[in-house]
Amino acid sequence: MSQGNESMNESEKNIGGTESVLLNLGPQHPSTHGVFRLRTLLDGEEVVDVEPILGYLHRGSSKLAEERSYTQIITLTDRLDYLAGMSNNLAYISALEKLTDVEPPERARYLRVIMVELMRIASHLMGIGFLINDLGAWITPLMHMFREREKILDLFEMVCGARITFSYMRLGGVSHDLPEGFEKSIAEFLDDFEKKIEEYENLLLGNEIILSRMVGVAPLAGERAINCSITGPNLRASGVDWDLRKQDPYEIYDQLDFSVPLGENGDNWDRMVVRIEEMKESVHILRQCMDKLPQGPYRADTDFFVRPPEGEAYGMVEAPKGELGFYLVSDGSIAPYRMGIRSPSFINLTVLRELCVGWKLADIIVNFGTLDINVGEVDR
Amino acid sequence: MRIFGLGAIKGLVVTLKYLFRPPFTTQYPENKLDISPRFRGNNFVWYEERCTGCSSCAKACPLGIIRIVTHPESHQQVGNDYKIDVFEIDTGRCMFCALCVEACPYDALHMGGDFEKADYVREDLVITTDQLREGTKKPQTQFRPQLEDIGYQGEEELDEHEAGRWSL
Amino acid sequence: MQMLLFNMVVLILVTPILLLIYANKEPLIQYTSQDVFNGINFFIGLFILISFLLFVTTMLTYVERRLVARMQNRIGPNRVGPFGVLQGFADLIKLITKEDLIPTLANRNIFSLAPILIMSPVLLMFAVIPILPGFTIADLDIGIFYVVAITSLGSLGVFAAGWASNSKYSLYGAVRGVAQLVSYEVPLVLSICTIVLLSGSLNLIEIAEAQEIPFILVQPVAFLIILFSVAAELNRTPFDINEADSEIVAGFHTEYSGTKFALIYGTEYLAAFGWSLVIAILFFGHLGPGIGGFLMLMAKTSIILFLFFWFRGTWPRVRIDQILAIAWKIMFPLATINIIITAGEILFVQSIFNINPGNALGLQPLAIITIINIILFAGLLVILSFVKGLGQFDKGPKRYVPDIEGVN
Amino acid sequence: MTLELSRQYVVSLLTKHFEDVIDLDTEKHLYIKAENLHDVCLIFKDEPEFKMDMLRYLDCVDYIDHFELRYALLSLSNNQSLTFKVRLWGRDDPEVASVVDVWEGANLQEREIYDLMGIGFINHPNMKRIFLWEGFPGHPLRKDFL
Repeated sequence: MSQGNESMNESEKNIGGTESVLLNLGPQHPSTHGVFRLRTLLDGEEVVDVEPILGYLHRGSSKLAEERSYTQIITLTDRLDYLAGMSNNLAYISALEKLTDVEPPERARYLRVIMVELMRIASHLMGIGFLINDLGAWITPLMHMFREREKILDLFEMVCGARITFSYMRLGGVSHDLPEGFEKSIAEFLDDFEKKIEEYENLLLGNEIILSRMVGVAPLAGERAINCSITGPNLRASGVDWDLRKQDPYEIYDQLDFSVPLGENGDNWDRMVVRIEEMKESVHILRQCMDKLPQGPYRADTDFFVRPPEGEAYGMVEAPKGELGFYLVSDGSIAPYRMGIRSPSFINLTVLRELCVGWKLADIIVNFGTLDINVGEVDR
Repeated sequence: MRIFGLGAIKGLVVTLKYLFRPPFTTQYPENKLDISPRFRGNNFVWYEERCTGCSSCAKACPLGIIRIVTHPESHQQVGNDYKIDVFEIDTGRCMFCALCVEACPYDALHMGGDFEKADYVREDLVITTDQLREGTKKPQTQFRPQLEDIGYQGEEELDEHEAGRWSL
Repeated sequence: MQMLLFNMVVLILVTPILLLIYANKEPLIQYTSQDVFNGINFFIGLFILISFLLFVTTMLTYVERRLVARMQNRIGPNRVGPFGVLQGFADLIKLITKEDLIPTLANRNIFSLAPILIMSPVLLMFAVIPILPGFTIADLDIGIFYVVAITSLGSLGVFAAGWASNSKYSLYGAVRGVAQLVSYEVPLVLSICTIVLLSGSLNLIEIAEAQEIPFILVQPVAFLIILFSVAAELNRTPFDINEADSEIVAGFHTEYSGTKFALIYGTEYLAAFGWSLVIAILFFGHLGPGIGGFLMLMAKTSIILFLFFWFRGTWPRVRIDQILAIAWKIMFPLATINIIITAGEILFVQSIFNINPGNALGLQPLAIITIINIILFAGLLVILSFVKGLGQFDKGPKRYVPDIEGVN
Repeated sequence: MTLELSRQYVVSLLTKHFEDVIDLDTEKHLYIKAENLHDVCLIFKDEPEFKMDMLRYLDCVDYIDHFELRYALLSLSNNQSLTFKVRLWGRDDPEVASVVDVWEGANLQEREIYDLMGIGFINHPNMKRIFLWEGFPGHPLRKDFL
């Protein structure tokens, strides 16, 4: 229940006759995925308490947004979850489009979905890669996943000229149409990537060491996950069938055929496998999008300095890490009155203590890895 | 039924295969990857002849790093009203979002394809007016679909007549 | 600089002195090549051996990085020298010229002593290994016993390093390391006993010469147990928990830098080389004569070393409780059963072929044992497949699906 | 599609349980009285018509003379969502009941609002700053913070 700190204050308390150890994992630690600190109370190898301490990467995006025009804020959103910039762009733009009632043309919707699904693959690759790295596999799986991500980033560079900070989405569309040769490149990538997924499965899924480290470790029940506002693959790993792409479709997801992979126990294994399955689904979605991609304009005619009417809007997408939402309050001026960010990584941390207590020190790292947080998004 | 140890050996086979494949990485200073024509790079291309000093780019910049000083004087450029005294871009703080290029109504400012600029002093990172005037004019096709239409790949130099949506 | 000199002097002095002490005790030692050990020749031989070992250590760091890099689609170090072969030496020079940091609250003396405590046993281990037949420094009759005994001293250094650093990460690494080393000594020694039973000798050369059939075929179970026990002893993947970089930063050598770190880091590879040599001698057949035999032995050693590098490039590590469970619940019983079965088999073939106890087994008896053992090994893999947590992983049905009405 | 529960529907259902909980009922938003917040949340969570099992998002806006807390709820079982607001008057230590015991997802979100907006949540298990350090002067997301 408590995110706990009563027990943390009693670090002197003797457990089982021996003194417990207060260990600071972070802020500079090889496997904290950024600058993130975990204050852990350990009884030998066993975890007694964990408290995440945040804020080392806090940049005040919400405050910065209050003095930037709506188009300029797009560049801020790139930097939230820097492994999934396109999804952040889309979440912000969907809120802005609700606020301004701008309808993007059909081709733009397809382009957005293509980019977001590519981004999902890239983000999941990083999530799994770093997870296995945390498990101790030096960096082999990570490097193999970096390689595929590199190809995705090349695709993004072709389209929008940047590899991490895309700033691709615009109000009422996207900033660029597809370049010449993109269809061929993405088809080649998808064909290759399907083989690579098989290879990843050979490398990872059968391995007895990974199985014994992950199966049954840190399970999270579905009810509990919902109560803690967990979203994204972590929620689906607990067996809860909830995906905004299905349940509250945005853009063109209602016209696409895809399934939502579910886990059973919500343990570390499920959280990893759900991500691998989601990558397969993303490949499926991408193929459909490339087949159906209509011709036409890619951008509605909008002002660069847009002034939305007074009001507020909450736009959300199913980002790779979970439900990413932007809450915009407009007072009719050039900049938003308030921009709130529902960041999935931040809210998913709610269960971190619960997942870790009672397991071993080595499991903290793995549980933390399977939650797949991004500190840029946690601290905002 | 799964045989004990088979899964781990499958993984070993995968890594063994890669032992005999060429590496994916390239050696950076010797070999460079091809960059896309839309790449948002450092070497900003600015055509003084096309620029009217309207400061759209400076307004669009989220960081306010473009400094423009003008005075009213007849000039050969489109607007024919202002002479540009200073046009500086502080790339030390630039995040290469290309909003300035998007905002430019006269196609005077373009992104460049360079990514290898490093300096010891922050002041050296400011691209001064003279550097912009005399620098190589290899614009990237970021937000310049007219350049893509003519099949331009960001490799050769373009003069001010070729780079814009209409020639002067 | 003082520390550096101190380290070097101790390193260079301690090893030969200890060896001389051992070598002068008459009943324990039998010289194979008397003239090597007479007077000044002894020191020349020692100098050549240690130079060779340091060279191998430095090269191994390079080789591992190159190999694993290729497994990872990378190129690896290729800047220093042709194909980067001098990378290890560049690293060594860099480490030696670095500032020698000692944490303020560390116990200075033990902190400085620990790297030597870690390195010396590994160097001493090479005294009995017949790298070149006729060039063995001390051809002990209890060679393999000596190797096991002297290398287990390394855990003392590990613990000293972890404790003296006065860092929680180091302490965790040290405690883990000692628990692991103590656990894996047992199956290691038991499995070596089966080899000793088969060959009828503790002398490494005699063990090698007894292999009419390479013992890897005769004793696949013992080979695997020794391979993984050695991996645990060397802190190599999948048992590298005491320097688990993603959990406890670098384990017991978190606080070390400069020369001391170079010693610890080098020891890791030196020990890997030494143990690979021992495994190659124990399992991979005869030692050949002369330079050809030396190259053959190095080739066999490289296979074992490559296995270690390969594991490191592929597998993640096991958790501490799982490591101890594997040692005590699986490897220990397996090794015990293996030793009993092997003893029974030896009695059996001795009675059939009329071999006197203590004599080496010939080709045919070994072949019979090989066939029996390989069948038993296959059976073992099947049995292990049904063990929960090893081959079987339960996934309980605990699905919660909310009743979603009106979706789509 | 997720069904956004209409304001009239929510009000009509709420009046079954409470007499006077509506603070303000404008065209767009439903405002709940701050003192009834916790009870209303329990109703939202447990009543089968609502069954809001997830606190989707909690945010706060500073309107100079008052703060508005916006609770976005989500029902995964019924696939419907609901948004209501709570107004807090005064700038010195505004306080409202915590909903952590209803939805634990509020835990970190309430801490964030406490940190950046300076709104105290009564009965929160761990009410301390989350991003900034203890002793940081002021609350950055307030409009008067410079």
